[in-house]
Amino acid sequence: MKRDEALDMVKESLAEVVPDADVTALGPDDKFREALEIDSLDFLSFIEILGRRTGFRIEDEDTAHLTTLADSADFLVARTADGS
Amino acid sequence: MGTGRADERKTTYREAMREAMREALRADDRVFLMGEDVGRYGGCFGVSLGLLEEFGPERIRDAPLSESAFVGAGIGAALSGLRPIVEIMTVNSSLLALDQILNNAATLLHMSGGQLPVPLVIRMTTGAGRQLAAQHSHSLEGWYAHIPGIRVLAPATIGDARHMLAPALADPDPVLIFEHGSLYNTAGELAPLSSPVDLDRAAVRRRGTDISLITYGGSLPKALAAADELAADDISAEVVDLRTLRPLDDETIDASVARTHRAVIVDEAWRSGSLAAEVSARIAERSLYELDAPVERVCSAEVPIPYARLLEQAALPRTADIVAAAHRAVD
Amino acid sequence: MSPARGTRKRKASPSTQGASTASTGRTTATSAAAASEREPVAGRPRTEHRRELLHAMLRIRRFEERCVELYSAAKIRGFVHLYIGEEAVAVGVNEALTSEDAVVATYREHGHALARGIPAEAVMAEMYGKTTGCSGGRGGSMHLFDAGRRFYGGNAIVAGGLPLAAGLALADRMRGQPRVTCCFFGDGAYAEGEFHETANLAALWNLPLLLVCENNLYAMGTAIERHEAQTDLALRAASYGMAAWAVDGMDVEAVERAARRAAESIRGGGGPRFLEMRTYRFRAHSMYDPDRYRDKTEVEQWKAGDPVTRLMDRTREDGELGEKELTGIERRITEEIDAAVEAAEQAPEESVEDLLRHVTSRSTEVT
Amino acid sequence: MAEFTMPSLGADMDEGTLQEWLVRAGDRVRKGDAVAVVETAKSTIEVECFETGTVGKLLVDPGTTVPVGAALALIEPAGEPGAPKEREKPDKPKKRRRGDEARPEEREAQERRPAAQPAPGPAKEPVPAPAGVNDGVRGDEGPLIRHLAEQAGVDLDAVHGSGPGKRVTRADVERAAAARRLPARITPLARRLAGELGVDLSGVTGTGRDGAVRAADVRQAAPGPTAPAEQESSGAAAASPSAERRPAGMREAIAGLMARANREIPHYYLSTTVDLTAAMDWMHEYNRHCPPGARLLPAALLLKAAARAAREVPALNGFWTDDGFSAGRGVHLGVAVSLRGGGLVAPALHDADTLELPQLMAGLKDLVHRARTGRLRGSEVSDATITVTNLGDQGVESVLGVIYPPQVALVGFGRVVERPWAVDGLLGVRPVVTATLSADHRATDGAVGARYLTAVDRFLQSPEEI
Repeated sequence: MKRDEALDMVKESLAEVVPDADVTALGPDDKFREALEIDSLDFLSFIEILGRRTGFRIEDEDTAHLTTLADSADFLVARTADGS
Repeated sequence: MGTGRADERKTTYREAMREAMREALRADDRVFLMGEDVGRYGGCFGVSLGLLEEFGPERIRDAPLSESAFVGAGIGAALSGLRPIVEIMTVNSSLLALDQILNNAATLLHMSGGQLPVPLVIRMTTGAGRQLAAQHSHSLEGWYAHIPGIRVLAPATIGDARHMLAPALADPDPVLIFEHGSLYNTAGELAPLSSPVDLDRAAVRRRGTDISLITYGGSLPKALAAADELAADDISAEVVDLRTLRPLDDETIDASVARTHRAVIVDEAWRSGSLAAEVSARIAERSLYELDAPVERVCSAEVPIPYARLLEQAALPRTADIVAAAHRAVD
Repeated sequence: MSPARGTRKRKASPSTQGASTASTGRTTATSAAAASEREPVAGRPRTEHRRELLHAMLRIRRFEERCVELYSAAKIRGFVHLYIGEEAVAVGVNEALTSEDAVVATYREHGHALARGIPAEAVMAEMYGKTTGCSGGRGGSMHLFDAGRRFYGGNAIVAGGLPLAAGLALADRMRGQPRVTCCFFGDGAYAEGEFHETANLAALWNLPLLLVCENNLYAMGTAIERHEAQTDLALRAASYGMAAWAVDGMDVEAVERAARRAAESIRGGGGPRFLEMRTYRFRAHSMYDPDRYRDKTEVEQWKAGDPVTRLMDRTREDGELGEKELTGIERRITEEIDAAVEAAEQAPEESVEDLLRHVTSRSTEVT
Repeated sequence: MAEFTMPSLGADMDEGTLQEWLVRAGDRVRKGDAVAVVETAKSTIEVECFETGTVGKLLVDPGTTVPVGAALALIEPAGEPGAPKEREKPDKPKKRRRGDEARPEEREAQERRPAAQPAPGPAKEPVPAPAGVNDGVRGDEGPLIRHLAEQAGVDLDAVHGSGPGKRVTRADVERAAAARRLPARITPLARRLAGELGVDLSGVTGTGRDGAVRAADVRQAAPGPTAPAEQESSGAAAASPSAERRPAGMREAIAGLMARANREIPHYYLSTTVDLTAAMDWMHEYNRHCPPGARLLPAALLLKAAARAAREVPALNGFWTDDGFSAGRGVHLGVAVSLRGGGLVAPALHDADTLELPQLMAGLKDLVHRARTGRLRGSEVSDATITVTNLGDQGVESVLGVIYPPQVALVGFGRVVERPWAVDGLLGVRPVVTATLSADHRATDGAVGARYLTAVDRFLQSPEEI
């Protein structure tokens, strides 16, 4: 997966979880859980949606890598490189 | 090899396919081509012209008109460690080999509890559009896409014609390649390959935001032409080339529909029970709440394809039909 | 003695031999021309060899008798086609094959699988649909496989295995490997296009293919006279340009000799060979079959030529087998089958989670 | 003829605004069916009816605010004269079932019904009138109007005339015709967006084929700045924040309720820190084996423990009313849900103590989702017997909350944090959470509260059993 694809996927997933949020205003290093008022339930949906879009399973342990747009995209790119 | 790295050069779909086979035959002595008139004649559609001279009659093997026997022989040879490319003249005559494809190639791995993979590639021509009438104009690739255990490819571009064969041969399971007869003469630039073709992924041939035209094979050029016309009407159409009909790349379809919220599926097969029906059902299953208009399908009329030119053209999906369907969805 | 020698001499012109047998009537096994020949097999002590043949045939017979029992007890389901009566064919032909050779069989293939050396335990577990079965429980009675022993099924489409066998032979020919692919099929397959396509292809490409037609006179319930215009199958096979001859399929030693000869000529580059094994199944087509289409006296006549009893009698006459040996053989077989049943009973069921395994090599992907 | 009235959905509610009818006159309804959407000061709620029968007449237009107990519609109970003839045995005694199922609140509400309300007779026959249509004195319409109405299948008797002398105008007919068509043609995406953006579809005009309402129509109708079309790719992103359309009344309602709680309830507070090692280990192991959609969150375990403890200490599970405590029937756990952009609701997770963890988790997701999209059920808003607030997501370690009257206890959980923790004289790092209890001293004393928190702790030590 290319990085901008990954980034789009993260943004789209976030937008699906928090439909009324302005994801475009989010900086690459902003902590989106705080910025978008994402609670743990929302975050679980985000993981679910992201998993569905990318086709691989995100474990509880991986969630530490998913705090900002930038590190989420990096995570996806790394995962696709070694996985499928 | 045929193509040097740097040279982007003019070629045709036919030559690209031949180049792919030549490359495979040179690279791996387990690879051989078998089928009706592949040798002396040079291939019914001229795809294998010249290969006999380079590789000899053992590896460019003319077979009698016994589709079941030579397809079955391909399966046996694959079981025994070779990498056969079996060419069936057309999808129409592949029906005579259906038993071998369905009951042997697709099932042996499972039926043997995983002991017997069948690394076989079967190529055949498909499609209408050349006034060949009812028995030589079928698009039955959707039937094959119904079968678990085989992979079904439909290269629609020169690049895919050139680059899908290698991963198909590397696949441990049977792969069917459907080449639309109208594509062989397509000429264009062959770009150097940046990375191997991923057979699990559809290709987005054109990006758009208003509607997804989802198609494959011989209908791709029509869909791209339709996208051009739609652009003139200020409708931005995305064109998705499925290129692998089984397994279908749900993610790419989902993502496209999520972008555009509308879909037109273009498939030269008959509408009832078609691949278009499958794609349509999946969109309903997976992306219903993304849809802002009913899914449209542009398929062939439900009639044996007639000989007469005007009738044949009227039976097949046309660019204008695609444009009209897109307008229905968007307007 | 003399008819047998006659057979051997006439082997090169199979049509004559085949035609002659076809005209002598087909109601008893012994009427087939290729009668037994009481000579030791070259290089092996005859007594020991005959005991092995007897053991192999009895093993198949007892195994299948147990299958009937287990089927009645609903331990085994699906279609089960019994080979009882035809054991001499699988056992005799197998003697001519090496472990390098390949075998393609039909859905009546318990005998071929056991003769090929697939352990009774693996075959029985397959009948039970257990993970330890030779096809991991996915094939059942009709689809026994063993890649390591080059046993390619277990094909349940009549004649469907023939093209595949031609391909196995083609691969050997292309690579110059002196191996034989042996394909078993029934008289019913003779009516299928796939047989004729394959016979032509094999002869055309000079493939190292041994075509063994188990002519048990019935395509399921249709007698051969009612499905073939010309019932002399060897004669017709010869018309494809390959040596072909008919064999008394109820005489294991005759079968072995014919198969050895055919295999040798195939290995020598002679191209395909065709053997018509004249045989008979003692039981119905499958467990479901009420067997209404056969005359009881016909069945009884053929049973009189039971290949197992015939070999037993012959061995006794020659003083090569006493009751003690026979009891020993029976006991070993019983023990083996008991153990196989026990193991199959104990073996784990395949997990339903694994349903989608082996659809493709890569994964459990559905679509 | 029974009345469907504005329900009381909580101690703090005395009026509500009918936002949308989910039924039309003539529709068959069953007890428990959602029939209308009501907006209260706190949230938007689907309210259910307590009669089985046929909707006779809708008495209140959408957008109207009426006091609790006011009649909103007439429902003809099944079996009453005038109801559709479905009964096979006409000789069966006709019993009015009204009031049987109604809970005390409703019964009271019905009794408080203004006496001036005329008792309407049974509807002549089911009239498929579009929502919001009133009986009106019909003026003298010209032939064009009649023709248009006939073509569009609009019953002029059922159209509210806006012209002089209440005459029905062409625009009225067209509006009525559009209203008739609406439910049939809404694209799935539009329906989804309407839910997300809080758009009432009955007021949206469709521009798609055959008048279908499409996403663009919904966005157009959404309050606040509409999303530019270019941003479609991210689904519904950048639509109007829901806070803007939330009535300022919610803040007032919370203010009133909490002020009353603080004024009237003598709170006492307890807190304890719970070692979550076992619970978190168990949960991670569980999650490893299930699809992402079925995973558990720590909140699910905390809620379950709180509910089980409430069952064990019933003195904290119930209501303080009329100077006395009445125990709740079942443990209906109020779950405090903060709404994006401000505000708070605490709908009930019914019988939370009996739910298996996966069910509870699914129920929680559903409840929170509906709370945030304004689709709570009436019973969920009014039934909670004890409330839990979990501010862990906000990063704080403990919360000392204010009790929701008339409940007598509020349980708080903070963030799960790793802390040095001594076990058997050895120091280790463990995940812990601070559990707090705010309780009503009128109903219980500290010892009861202590028992409660101890029970919570105990349940969390054996997660496989809760």
